[in-house]
Amino acid sequence: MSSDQDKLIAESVEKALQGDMDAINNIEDRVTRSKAKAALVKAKREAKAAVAEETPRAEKSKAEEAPQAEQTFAAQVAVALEKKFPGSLDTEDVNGHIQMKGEQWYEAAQYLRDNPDFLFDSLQCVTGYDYGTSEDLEVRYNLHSMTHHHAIEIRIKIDRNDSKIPSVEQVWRIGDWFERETYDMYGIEFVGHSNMTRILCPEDWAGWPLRKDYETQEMYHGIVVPKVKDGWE
Amino acid sequence: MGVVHGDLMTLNIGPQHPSTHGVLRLKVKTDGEIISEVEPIIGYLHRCFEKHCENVSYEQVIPYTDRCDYIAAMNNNFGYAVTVEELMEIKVPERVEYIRVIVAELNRIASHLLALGAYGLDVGAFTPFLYMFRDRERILDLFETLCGARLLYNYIWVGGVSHDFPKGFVESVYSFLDYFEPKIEEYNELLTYNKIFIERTGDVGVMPPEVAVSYGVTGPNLRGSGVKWDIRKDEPYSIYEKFDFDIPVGVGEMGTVGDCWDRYYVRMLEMKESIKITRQALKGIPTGDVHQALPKKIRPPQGSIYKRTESPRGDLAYYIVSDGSPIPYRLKMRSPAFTALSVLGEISQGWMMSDVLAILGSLDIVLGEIDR
Amino acid sequence: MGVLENRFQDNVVVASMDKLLGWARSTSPWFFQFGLACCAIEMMATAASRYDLMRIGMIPRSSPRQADVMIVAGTVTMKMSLRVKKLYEQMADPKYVIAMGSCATSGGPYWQYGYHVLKGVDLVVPVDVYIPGCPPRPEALIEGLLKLQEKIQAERPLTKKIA
Amino acid sequence: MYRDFGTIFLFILIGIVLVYVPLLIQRLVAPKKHTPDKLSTYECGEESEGSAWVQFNIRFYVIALIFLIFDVEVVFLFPWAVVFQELGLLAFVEMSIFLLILIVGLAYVWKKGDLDWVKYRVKYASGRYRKVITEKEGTTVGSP
Repeated sequence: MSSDQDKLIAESVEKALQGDMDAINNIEDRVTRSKAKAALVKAKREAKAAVAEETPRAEKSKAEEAPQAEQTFAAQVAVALEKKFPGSLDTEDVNGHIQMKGEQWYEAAQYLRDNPDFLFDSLQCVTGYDYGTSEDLEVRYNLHSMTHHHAIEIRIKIDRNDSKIPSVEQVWRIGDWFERETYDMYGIEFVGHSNMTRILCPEDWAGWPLRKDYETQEMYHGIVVPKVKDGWE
Repeated sequence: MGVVHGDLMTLNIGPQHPSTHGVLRLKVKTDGEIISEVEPIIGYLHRCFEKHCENVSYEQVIPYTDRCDYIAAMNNNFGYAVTVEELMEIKVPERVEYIRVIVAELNRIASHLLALGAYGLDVGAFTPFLYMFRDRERILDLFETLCGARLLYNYIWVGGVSHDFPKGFVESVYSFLDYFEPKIEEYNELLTYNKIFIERTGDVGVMPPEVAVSYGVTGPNLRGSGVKWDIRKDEPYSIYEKFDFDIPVGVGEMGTVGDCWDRYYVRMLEMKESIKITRQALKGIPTGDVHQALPKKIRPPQGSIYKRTESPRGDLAYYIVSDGSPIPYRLKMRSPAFTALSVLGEISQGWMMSDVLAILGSLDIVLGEIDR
Repeated sequence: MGVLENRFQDNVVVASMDKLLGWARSTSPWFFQFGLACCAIEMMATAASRYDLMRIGMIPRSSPRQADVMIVAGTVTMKMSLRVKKLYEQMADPKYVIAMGSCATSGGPYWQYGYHVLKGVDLVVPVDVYIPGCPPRPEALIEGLLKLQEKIQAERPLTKKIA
Repeated sequence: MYRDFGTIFLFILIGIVLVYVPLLIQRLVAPKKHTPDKLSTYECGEESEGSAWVQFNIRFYVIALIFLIFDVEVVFLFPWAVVFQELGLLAFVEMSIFLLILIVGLAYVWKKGDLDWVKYRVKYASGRYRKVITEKEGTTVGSP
């Protein structure tokens, strides 16, 4: 009985891959149906993995044929940045974001905002990032242009111990609070910021909460911070 | 940069104040009446949302997104679910898309009702608050029949929704919409065209468009300043491109463009648009199984994503970095009320004490979302 | 303490005076508008038109000097806990505290990873009534308030406390 | 005639009783715990910084003076208005001269600009707040 069961599963998975799910749904016996579904999910994952291998090959081939022609938008911004500030880009591969060095970030930010064909006038989001307990930190800026409706993400790696990065508070006014929050959570110092203090945690809070190696402090002004479990559970 | 002569004293419109919409402290330098400098101090409701997201699995994050913006919990779930689905390339069945739009727009109406009612309170009109809460209770009844909760729903999951529409739910939403449509005219007579309200909010707290964009202000506050920017139209997610609705923009009817009255009136018009969208969605809702695309184990592929949705307060965006494990590696929520509050210091210099509270009320902030 | 407070042995006159005082104090406890988070929205909904709080005689007061009951509605964070303590001290006696919602009771859903969340408001202020729920329904809040009124009525301000 | 004084006396007596009896009960029964925290100033839960005894802007004083003058004027008007019919034309002329002098005072104050309450500079002023600006560097935006 199991052989035709597998046949039934195999062909219903084929049909499901083409997209019509009811082939699997109307199998009466519950066990085979769940087996069929599992097989379908496995098949899908293999299909995706196979697709994933081809794309880099495809991309590489595409890059060789027409390196300049229809690059992604991020690549154009990267090229423009490299031309304006030689040496400011960290790595060359641009898949959706630009990796930059921190030194010329303030001038690059101003350039990105004032350049007529970029016009990134709204800083959407500043995200602090921690690669691991002893690796380095990173700040990710999502920029967006209200007029051209395009967006870009810029990442800047910072060393963990002396984490300094130029502040873009003068370029986008909202940077003021975003950077204070990133400072509050990760301890990244934004050089040139007007009021570099904590914004969410109290001033006398110990440690940088979102770093991976953060331990909660025991007491705060005489109040026990961690959960006192005895007597409860 | 004081704009006022005479000595200045520092005053705290502190964490516990009837018109700060929660626990926000405004450190104010004033000469007794005119305010020369306002510094909003936040963090009194910092509940470590992002630390929780780095320790709980993707499904467990959803109740925390509810509690960030507790007035529009559905829109927060919606934003989060859409972001994770795009990260995992899940295609959600058509019926779920329609349900999500209906529920999100109803929650937008409920959120605007609360914002406008509380704004009437800030400016001194007590009865509109009671009228608007009476109608908001009807929406909460609908949500109660749908998912059992009044305020924090945990309803929109990654890949689907938790419960399908109960029997007769579509008819009750229709009857609510028909009941609610004339009520907006009632609010207009009650508050919008009230002489004192216009006197208190017209020309007060003007926010020029370039200041709004530089401060990252979005949503009804930005549209009040005349900038036509709405994620549902400009960067359509889910199935918003299927519905035709227009984006109300401030035109300076009772003063200049971008004053408190415009921000208030844009929200009132937005409620009408939400009714229009809900009606079209109700008409076109297909049948289907809502639990079909719910993944057994949410384990997104490696990578990061930044996706924006339109919550009643503006651009609600999630930046999720996943390392392939069922627990997010990093999740940052870009909260619209955070940017709306940052502009308060800029646009309320030189106004009187009561005007600053009117400006704060018109920005419609929620502290749970600002402090995360 | 007041001149007559805790001065008398327990007898029929004092007991009936206590009952009168308890009734007088419990009929209209004005609550201190202290909304922190999501529970505050439910508190507003309770005070609004459908579940009207005014029928129990509770009027929202925004200054601690005029309030009898402090409803801690929402998550108390570390930064806020110092202010909660200060505001409780500034309230006029006799004062009562209601911890509304599981956040105020024990830290709620934030107890495990919430480094900045106070695990229960009773670490800083004495609490009279705990209301579970996240957020508790308006009916639960009203039941909590009635429970508080019973507790106030059962108090014996005049009899001497046997220490 | 004496009966009237009797009622007034009763009226005052009841007034005093209604005020002082609750105060007496309160002193007897209300708990009194004067802790230093309770006596600290209430500023929305924060410690107050700096003192509130600042030098206030002069306009508060000027407005108080103007109010005083016109308040005293109204006090003189009341008794006159009560017996206005019996007094005949002469009283009317005297009172109108009195009013005229004060109206001249009002015109002077109005012209001098002491009545426009506020002289301040709004950062983004427009509409009806535009004319309020006296300093030059106030940025104005939008149509008047």
